[in-house]
Amino acid sequence: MNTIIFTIATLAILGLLLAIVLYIVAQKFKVEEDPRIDTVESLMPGANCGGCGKAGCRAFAEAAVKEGVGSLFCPVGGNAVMQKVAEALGQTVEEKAPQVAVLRCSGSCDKRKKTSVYEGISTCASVAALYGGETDCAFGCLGKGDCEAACQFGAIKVNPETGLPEVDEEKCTACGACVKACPKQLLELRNKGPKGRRIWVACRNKDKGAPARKACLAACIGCGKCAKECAFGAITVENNLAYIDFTKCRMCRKCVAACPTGAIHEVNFPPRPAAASATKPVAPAAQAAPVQKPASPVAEEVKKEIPVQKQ
Amino acid sequence: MNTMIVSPSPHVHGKESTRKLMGDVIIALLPAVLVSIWFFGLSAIHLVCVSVLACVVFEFLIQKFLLKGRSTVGDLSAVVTGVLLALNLPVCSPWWLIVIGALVAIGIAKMTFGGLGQNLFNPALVARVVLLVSFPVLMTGTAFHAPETGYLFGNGDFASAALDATSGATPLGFVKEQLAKGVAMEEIMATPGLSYTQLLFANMGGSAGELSAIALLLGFIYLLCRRVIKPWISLSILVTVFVFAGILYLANPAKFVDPVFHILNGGLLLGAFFMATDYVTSPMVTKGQVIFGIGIGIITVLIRTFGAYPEGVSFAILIMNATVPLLNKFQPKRFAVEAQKK
Amino acid sequence: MAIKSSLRNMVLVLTLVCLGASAAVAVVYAVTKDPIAAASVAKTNKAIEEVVPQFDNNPSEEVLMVAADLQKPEETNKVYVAKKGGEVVGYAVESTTKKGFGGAFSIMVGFTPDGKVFNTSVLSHSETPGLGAKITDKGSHFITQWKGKNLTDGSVNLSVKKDGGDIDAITASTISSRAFCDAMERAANTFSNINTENQ
Amino acid sequence: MSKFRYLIDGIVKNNPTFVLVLGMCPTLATTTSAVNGMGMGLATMAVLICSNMVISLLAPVIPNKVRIPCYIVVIAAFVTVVQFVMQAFTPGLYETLGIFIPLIVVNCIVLGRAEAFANKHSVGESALDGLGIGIGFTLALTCIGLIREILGNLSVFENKFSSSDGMLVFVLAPGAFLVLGYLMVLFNKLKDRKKKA
Amino acid sequence: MEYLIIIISAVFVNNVVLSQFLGICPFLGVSKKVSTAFGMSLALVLVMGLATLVTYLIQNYVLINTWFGEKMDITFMQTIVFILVIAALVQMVEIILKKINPTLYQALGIFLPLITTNCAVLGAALLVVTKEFSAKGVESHMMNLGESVVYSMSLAIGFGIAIILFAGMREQLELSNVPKSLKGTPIALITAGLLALAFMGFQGIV
Amino acid sequence: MRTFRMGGVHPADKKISQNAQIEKLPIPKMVYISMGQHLGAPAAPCVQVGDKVKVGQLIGTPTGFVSAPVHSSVSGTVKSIGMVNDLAKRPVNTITIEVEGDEWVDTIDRTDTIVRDITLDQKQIVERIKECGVVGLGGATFPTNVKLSPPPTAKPTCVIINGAECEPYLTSDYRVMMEMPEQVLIGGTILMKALGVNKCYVGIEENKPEAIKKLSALAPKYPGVEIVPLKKKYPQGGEKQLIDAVIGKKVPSMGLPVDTGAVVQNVGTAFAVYEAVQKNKPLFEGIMTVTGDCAKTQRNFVHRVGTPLSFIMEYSGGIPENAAKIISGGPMMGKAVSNIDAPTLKGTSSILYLTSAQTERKPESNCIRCGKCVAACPMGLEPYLLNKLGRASRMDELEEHHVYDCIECGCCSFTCPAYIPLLDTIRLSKAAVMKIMKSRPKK
Ligand SMILES: Cc1cc2nc3c(=O)[nH]c(=O)nc-3n(C[C@H](O)[C@H](O)[C@H](O)COP(=O)(O)O)c2cc1C
Ligand SMILES: Cc1cc2nc3c(=O)[nH]c(=O)nc-3n(C[C@H](O)[C@H](O)[C@H](O)COP(=O)(O)O)c2cc1C
Ligand SMILES: Cc1cc2nc3c(=O)[nH]c(=O)nc-3n(C[C@H](O)[C@H](O)[C@H](O)COP(=O)(O)O)c2cc1C
Ligand SMILES: Cc1cc2nc3c(=O)[nH]c(=O)nc-3n(C[C@H](O)[C@H](O)[C@H](O)CO)c2cc1C
Ligand code: SF4
Ligand code: SF4
Ligand code: SF4
Ligand code: SF4
Ligand code: FES
Repeated sequence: MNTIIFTIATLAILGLLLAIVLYIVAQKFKVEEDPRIDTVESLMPGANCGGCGKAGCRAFAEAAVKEGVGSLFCPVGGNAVMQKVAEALGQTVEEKAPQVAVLRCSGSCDKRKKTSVYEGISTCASVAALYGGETDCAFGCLGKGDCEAACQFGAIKVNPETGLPEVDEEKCTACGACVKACPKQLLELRNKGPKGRRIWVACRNKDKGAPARKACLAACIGCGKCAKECAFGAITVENNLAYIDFTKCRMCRKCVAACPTGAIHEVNFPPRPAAASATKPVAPAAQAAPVQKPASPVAEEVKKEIPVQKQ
Repeated sequence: MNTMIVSPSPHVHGKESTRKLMGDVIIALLPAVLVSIWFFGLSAIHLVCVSVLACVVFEFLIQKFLLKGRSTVGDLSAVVTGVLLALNLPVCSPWWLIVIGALVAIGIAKMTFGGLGQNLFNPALVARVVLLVSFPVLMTGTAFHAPETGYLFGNGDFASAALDATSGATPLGFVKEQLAKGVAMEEIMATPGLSYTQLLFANMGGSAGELSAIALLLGFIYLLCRRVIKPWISLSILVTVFVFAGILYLANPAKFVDPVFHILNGGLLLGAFFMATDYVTSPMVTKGQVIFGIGIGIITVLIRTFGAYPEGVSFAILIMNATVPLLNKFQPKRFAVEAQKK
Repeated sequence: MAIKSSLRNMVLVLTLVCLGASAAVAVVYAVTKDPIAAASVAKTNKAIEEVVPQFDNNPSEEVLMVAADLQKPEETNKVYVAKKGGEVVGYAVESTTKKGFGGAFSIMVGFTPDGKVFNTSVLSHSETPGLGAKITDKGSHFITQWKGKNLTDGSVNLSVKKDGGDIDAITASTISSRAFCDAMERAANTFSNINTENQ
Repeated sequence: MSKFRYLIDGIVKNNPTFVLVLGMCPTLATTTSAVNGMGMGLATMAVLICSNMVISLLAPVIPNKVRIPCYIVVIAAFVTVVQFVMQAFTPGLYETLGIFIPLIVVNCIVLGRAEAFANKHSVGESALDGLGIGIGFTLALTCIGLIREILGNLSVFENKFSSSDGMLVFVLAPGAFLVLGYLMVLFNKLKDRKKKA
Repeated sequence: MEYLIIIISAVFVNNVVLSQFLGICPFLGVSKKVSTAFGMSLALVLVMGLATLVTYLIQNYVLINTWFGEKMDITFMQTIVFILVIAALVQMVEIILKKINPTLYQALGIFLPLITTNCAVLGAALLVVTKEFSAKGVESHMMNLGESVVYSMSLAIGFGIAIILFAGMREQLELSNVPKSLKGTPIALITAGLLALAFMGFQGIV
Repeated sequence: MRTFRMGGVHPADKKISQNAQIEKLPIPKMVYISMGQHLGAPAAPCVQVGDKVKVGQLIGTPTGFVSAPVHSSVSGTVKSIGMVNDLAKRPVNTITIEVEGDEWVDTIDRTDTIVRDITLDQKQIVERIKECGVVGLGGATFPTNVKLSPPPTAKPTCVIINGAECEPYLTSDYRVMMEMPEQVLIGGTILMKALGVNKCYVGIEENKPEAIKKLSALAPKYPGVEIVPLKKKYPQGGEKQLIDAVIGKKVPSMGLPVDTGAVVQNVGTAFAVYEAVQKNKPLFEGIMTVTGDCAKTQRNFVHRVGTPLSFIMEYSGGIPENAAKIISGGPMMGKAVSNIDAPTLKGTSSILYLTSAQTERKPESNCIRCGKCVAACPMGLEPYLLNKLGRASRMDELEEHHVYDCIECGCCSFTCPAYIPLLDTIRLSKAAVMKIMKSRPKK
C-alpha cells in the first residue's frame, strides 16, 4: 500500500513541477504571428508554383494579409480561390478573366523542313543558345519541350507527330511557367474567351515573306490581309508579323479565313457554314481540339497570293 | 550534306569509353584469374564463369524487366563485378552461393540505385560481406580446401604441404587463431606454407583472388600504365597498413602479426588495387583519396587485429565507401582561387 | 475546443492527469505483482523439470546458495534440489557466464547426485540468432553431447576441441561454445561445492 | 459504414509503417521473426487503442500548452500497464522484445495519432482509428518478421521448414533495413497499381 | 582504458541506429542534408548526456530510496517518470539555450522538439540503468554515473557519425537518378541497410 | 618547358594545313558585312542604300564603350541594309555591298615594305587601333583598344602574344608567324608602347618548331620581346592558362587578366595592330584556314570580311561528300555552321569539315565518377557535379562550385568516357548563374 501511495505522490509532484515550468515557458516565448496567414494558406491550392509572382503559397498568404488582395492573383486557384481569400480577409476582389496558354507557332514537322540535325542535350534552352534551330525558321518552336518540363500541372505536352507542344486547356492554370521557360517566347497567356473561343496568330516569324515562306509553309508572312479584314482594329502588323489583341477581338473569324497560310488559329468554334469554307483556300480543320493543326494550304495556290513585301 | 549536324562544342571526343576502361580492368585481373586456374583448375574456372555469367544475366534481366531501360550489359561493368566477386569467394564455393552473391551484388548493391555509377557501396564487396555474414561456415571454414578434382597443372606436393599447414582456414584466420592460443608469431611463421615467398607467388589458403601477390601487382601496374586509375588510394592503404601494423608489431611482436604478412595477405592487395579504386565508390580528388586510403588501412588493421572477423579489408572498404560523399566535399584546387576579389 | 492555458488550469490538469495515471499504474502493479512472480517461478520450474529426473517436491522452495569459487564466497549460484519421495534425485544449478558473444548468458544445468550431467537448458542469452543462438537448440549435438558426462571427476577437459579440450564446438560459434563451457565449468564447481558448503 | 473507413484507412491509406514511416525502431528491431513482430504489433495496438480513447475523452479539458506532457503521461501509463500484463502472461515474449516495450512511449505512431486524430474525434472513432492503425502496424511487422524469418532462418512462425541455415544477414540489423526497404517498394507498387485500376 | 572501451563500443560496435535500432525516425527524417544532420547530432549529444545524468540520479535516489525508514523500490515507474523528465528537460534546455547563447539556439533549437520523441534518448536512459555493460576486455557490470553519461553521450556520437555519413550519401542520391519507385524512403532504408552491413565489421572489436 | 599547371587534355594535333601558304581569296560579287563583328554593342550603319563605298571606308560606327567600328572590305554599291542570318541562323544587322572593282581609300599604305619605326605616341596608338576597328582575333573578338585601356587600378607589366594555337587543325596563326614574323613582333612592340610596358612574351606551343625558330631568330632585334616555347597541351591558348604558363600568375575569379599584369593578344591581332598603326589599314581582312581530314584541299586564305562561307567552300573545292559537320573555328571551341551562306567576320579563323565518325556524339550513359573530367578541367572545377547540379537547377550550389569560372574549353566533355555532354549543361547553368549574380544588388 505504501508503494502505491508513494508512486502516486511522486508522479503528482512531478506533474505539478512540470506544469509550472511549462507555464513559464509558454509565458516567456510567445510567438506573434498573424493567425490569418494560416487561414489564407489553408485556402490556397498549395501548388507553390510561383505563378502569382510570390515565392510560394505561404508567401502569397503573407502578402495577402499584409498588403491586401488587391493586386494579387492566384492563377491556379482562379477567381474561386481569390473570392474565398477575400472573404476570409473581409475584402473584395475584381474578377479576372480566366486565361490559358496558347502556342504562337504552327510549324509542325510537315510544314517546316529540318535543315540540320541538333546533337546535344535535349533542351530548348541549349538549342536556342547555340543557333536558330533545326529548321530555317529562327523564330519557331524548337520542340525539345522545356515548356513541358516547366509545367507542373502536366498541361503541356510535345506531340511527337507535329513536334509542337499542345496545351490541355482543362489542365492549364495559366500560371505562366511555360511562358517563362520558352526561350523563343512562343507561349502567351490569353483570355480563355467566351465559351473557350479564341483566335490568335500562331506565328512569331519576323522574316520577310519570301524567306519566311521558304522556311515554313504555315508562317505569317506579314501580308496584312487579316488586318484589312478586321473591322474592330484588333490586328496590327509589325516587322512582317501580325498580332491580334485579344481584348479587342470580337471573334468574328474573318481574319482566319483571310490568312493565306493558315497562321491564324481558332479554337472551340462551331463548324463554319459550308458555303463560306468552300470559297476559301484555307479550310480550318476539325474544331474541338484544344490546339488546332492548321489545315495544310495548297502550296501552288498560296504562292500566287504572296504579295510583294514592302519595307 | 542536306542536313548538317549542329551541336555545341566540343565537336570531337577523346574516344575513351566506359567499356574500354572496364575492359582494361578485366585484362588487369587476368593474371590473378589465371593463377587461380593454374592451381585450382576446373573449380576456379567454374567459379569465375558462374560468377560472371550470373552477374551479367542479373544485370540484363533487371535492366530489362524492372528498370525497363536500354541494356547496359555492353559496358562490361557487370563482368568486372563478376570477376571480382569470383576472386573474393573461396574456390570451391557451391554454385548457389555464387549466384546469391551475384544477385546481391547486382540486384541489391548496384541496380537498386539505378545501375552503373549510382551505387554508393562496392557491389562485389557488398556481396562478399553479405555472404560472409550469412554463411560464415562456407565462407571461412573448410571450404578453402582444394577440391578433390586435384590441380589441373599444379604440383601436388607443394599443395598438400600448404593444406596441412593451414588446415583449411585462411592464412590470416589461422594466424589469428594461433596468436589467440598464445603461440608466438615466429613459431607460426615457421609453419610450412606460410613463407613470404609462397605468399608472394602463390599461397593456398584464402579466396580465389588472394593467391598471388605478384599476379595482383602485375594487374595494378597495367592499370597504372593505361592510366585507368591513379595510385594514391592503393598506396595510401598499403602505407597505412604497414605503418599501423608496424607500430603494433613493434609494441608487442609476440602478440601482433608483422606488417609484411599483413600486406601480402588476406586480399589486402586485391582490395587495395582493384576494389578500393573502383571509381564509383571512391573519392574524386587526390586529397579525399588519400584520406580514404588511410581510413581503409586503419580500419583493416583494427578489424584484423581486434575484431570478430579474421579479415577486415572488405568491411574497411565498405565503411569508407560510406564516407565518399563527404570526402567528395574536398574540392579540387581551383584555378581561380581569390574568388570574389572584386 | 481546449480550455485556456492559464497557470491554474495547466497545473491542475497536468497534476490530475499524473495522479490518475500513476494511480492506474500502481493499481495494475498491485494486481499483476503476484502473477508476474508466479510466471517467473513457473519459468524456473520448467527449466528445472527439463534438466533433472522426475521429482515430486517444489524445488523452488528448496534453494541453496552455493559459490562456484570458494575464494569468492560472495558470488553464489542458485542450486535447486529435486527430490522424489524425500530422496534427492538431482540438483539444478543456475550458472552464468559473462563471456558470451553478446555478453552474459545464463544456463541451468541438472546433475544427478553422482555428478553426471542429466541435461542442460538455456535461461537467457543474447547471442546472435542463427549463430551463437544455436546453444538453445535442444536436440543439437552440442547440447546432447553433455548428457551423462561426469564433470566433477576430471574425466572431461572442459574446453572446445580447438583449444585442446573434449567439447565439439558449434560451427562458426567458437566464442559462444567457449562461453558455454565456461558456464558448465562454473556449474560443475558449484555442484562440487554443494557438499563442502552445506555440511 | 463510414466509421468503418477509419479502420481501413489505418491499414492501407495511413499504414503507419509503409506510408507514414513512423515507429521505425520497433519495426526494425523486433521483427527477427513473425511471432516477435506480431507481439510487438499487438502490444502497440493495445496502447494505441487505449490511449486514443482516453485522449479523445480528455482532449477538451487539456490546455494547449500542457497537451504533449499530458498525452505522454497517459501513453506512458498504458505502456507500463501493458508491460505488467505481458510480464505476467507472456513472459517469453516480454523478454525477447526487451527494451522496445517501454519504448512504445516514444513510438511516434502513438503520439502522432493522439495529435493527428484522437484529439479531434469521438471516443468510438478514436478507438477504431487505434484499431486500424494497430492492425496496419501489426500486419506490417508480422509481414516483415515473416520474410526475415523465412530468408534468415528458413522457418515460418518459428517452424523450421529446412534443417539448413538461412541467410543470416536477414535476421541481423542490415536485413531489417533491406527487407523493409524492398517491402515498401512493393507496397507502393501495389498501391499504384490499384489506383490505376 | 575502460572509458575508451565504453566509447568505442557505443560509437562503433553497438551503434545506436545501425545495430541497436534506436532513433531511427530522426535518422531517416533529419538526414536529407549534412548540415542539418550535424545540428541534430550536436543537439542529441547534449540532450542525451543531460537526460542520462538526470534519469540516473532519479533511478538511484528517487525510485530506489529509503523514505521514512521504509525501503522503496518503484522502478516499475521508470517509463513514465523518465519520459516526463526528459520532455521537461528538453524544454528547459530550449529556454536556457535561447537565453544564454542565441546563436547556438539558432543552430540547434529547431531540433530540440524532435528529440523528445526520439527512442534513443529514452532508450539510452533505460539501458544504462537496467542493463549490464559488457565488452571484451572488461568484466560486465552495472555502470556508475560517470560511465553512464559517457556511454550515452557516446551513443549520441555514434548516432551523429551514422547520420552524417548517411546524410552525405542521401545528398549524393538526391542528384542521381534512382529508379522512381525506390526514390525517397525505400532507397534511404536500403542505404541504411548497407551502412549497417559495413558497420558489422566492427563486431567484436571490443 | 613551361605550361599551365592544372588540367588539360591532348587532342590529336592534326595541323594538316600548316604548310599551305596564305593565298589571297578572290573577291566575291556580293559581300555581307555584319555590324556585330565584335564582342559588345553592334555598330550602327553610317551609309545609305545606294551609296558608293571604297575598300577601307568606314561603314559602321561604334555604339558604346565596348564596341568597334566596321569598315568596308570591298568597293561597290550598298545594296541593302537589314537582317541577314549569321552562321547560326540568327538575324544580324548587315550591310550588303555589290562589288565593283577594287578601289581602296588612299590613306592606306598598300606597299609591302615593313615599317619598323613607331611614330605614334601611346595615346595615338590606342586611338588608331580603335579607329581601325581592331578586335581580338583569338576567338572572343573583344575590341583591342578596350583591352589597351585598362582600369586605372590595374598595373600592366607585360604583353603576351598568344601564338599557342592549341586547337587541333587550325593553322592561321602559324602561317601568320611564318609569313609575317617581323610584323607580329613589331605589333608586339606597338602593344608594349600602348600599354607603357617593356616586356612582351610570345608563347608558342612546341608543335610549331619552325615558328619558334623563326621568331627566336628575329626577336633579338626587338628589345623586350621574348619567345616562350610551351608544352603542347590544350587549352594552352586560353588566356588564363597562357598567363599561368608564361608568367606563372593566376587570374582571379571574376577578375580581369590585367589583374595579373598581363595583357594577352593573339598573333593575328598583333599583326592587325601592326597594319593599323604602321600602315593605317583598318581591319577588313582576315586570315583563315580551310581544312579537315576529308577536305578536298588544305588551304590558308586572306579573305575580305563579309565573304559568304559558301563562296570560300566552293573556291576551295567544294564541301566534301562525307562531311557531316562544318565548323567555324577549332573542333574544341568552334561553332557549328548551320547556315553556309553566312558571311565571314573579322574573327573568322577557319572552316573545318568533320566526318560523322569524327564528330560522333555517342548516347550518354551514367557517370561512372571516374574523375577524369575533374582531372581534365583546367580551371579546377568539378564538371560531373556541375552537370548534375545543373540538371537539377540547383543555382545556389552551382555558384558555390564556381560554375562561373568555366572557360567553356570543353576538356570535360572531350574526356568523359560516359559521353556525357558536360559542357552543354554547364554552359547553360553558367549563363543562368551569371544572370542571377548580375541581377544581385552590388555591395
Ligand atoms: C554478426 C556476427 C555475429 C556473431 N555471433 C556469434 C555468436 O553469437 N557466437 C559465436 O560464437 N560467434 C559469433 N560470431 C562469430 C565470431 O565472431 C567468430 O568469428 C567465431 O566464433 C570464430 O570462428 P569459428 O567458430 O569458426 O572458429 C559472430 C560473428 C558475427 C560477424
Ligand atoms: C579554351 C580556350 C582556348 C583558346 N585558345 C586560343 C588559342 O589557341 N589561340 C589564341 O590566340 N587564342 C585562344 N583563346 C583566346 C584567348 O583566351 C584570348 O582571348 C586571346 O588570346 C586574347 O587575344 P585577342 O584579344 O587578340 O583575341 C582561347 C580561349 C579559350 C577560352
Ligand atoms: C566589360 C569588360 C571589360 C574588360 N576590360 C578589360 C581590360 O581592361 N583589360 C583587359 O586586358 N581585358 C579586358 N576585358 C577582356 C576580357 O577579360 C577578355 O580578355 C576577353 O573577353 C577575351 O578573352 P577570351 O578570348 O579568352 O575569351 C574586358 C572584358 C569585358 C567584358
Ligand atoms: C578501376 C575499377 C575498379 C572496379 N572495381 C570494382 C569492384 O571492386 N567491385 C565491383 O563490383 N565493380 C568494380 N568495378 C566495376 C564498376 O565500376 C562497378 O561495378 C560499379 O560500382 C557499378 O556501379 C570497377 C571498375 C573499375 C574501372
Ligand atoms: S501550360 Fe503553361 S500556363 Fe498552363 S499550367 Fe502549364 S505551365 Fe502553367
Ligand atoms: S514552345 Fe518553346 S519551350 Fe516549348 S518546345 Fe517549343 S521552343 Fe521549347
Ligand atoms: S568546359 Fe568548363 S568545366 Fe569543362 S573542363 Fe573546361 S573549364 Fe572545366
Ligand atoms: S568524366 Fe564523365 S564519367 Fe567521369 S566523372 Fe566526369 S562526368 Fe562522370
Ligand atoms: S520509433 Fe524510434 S525514433 Fe521513432
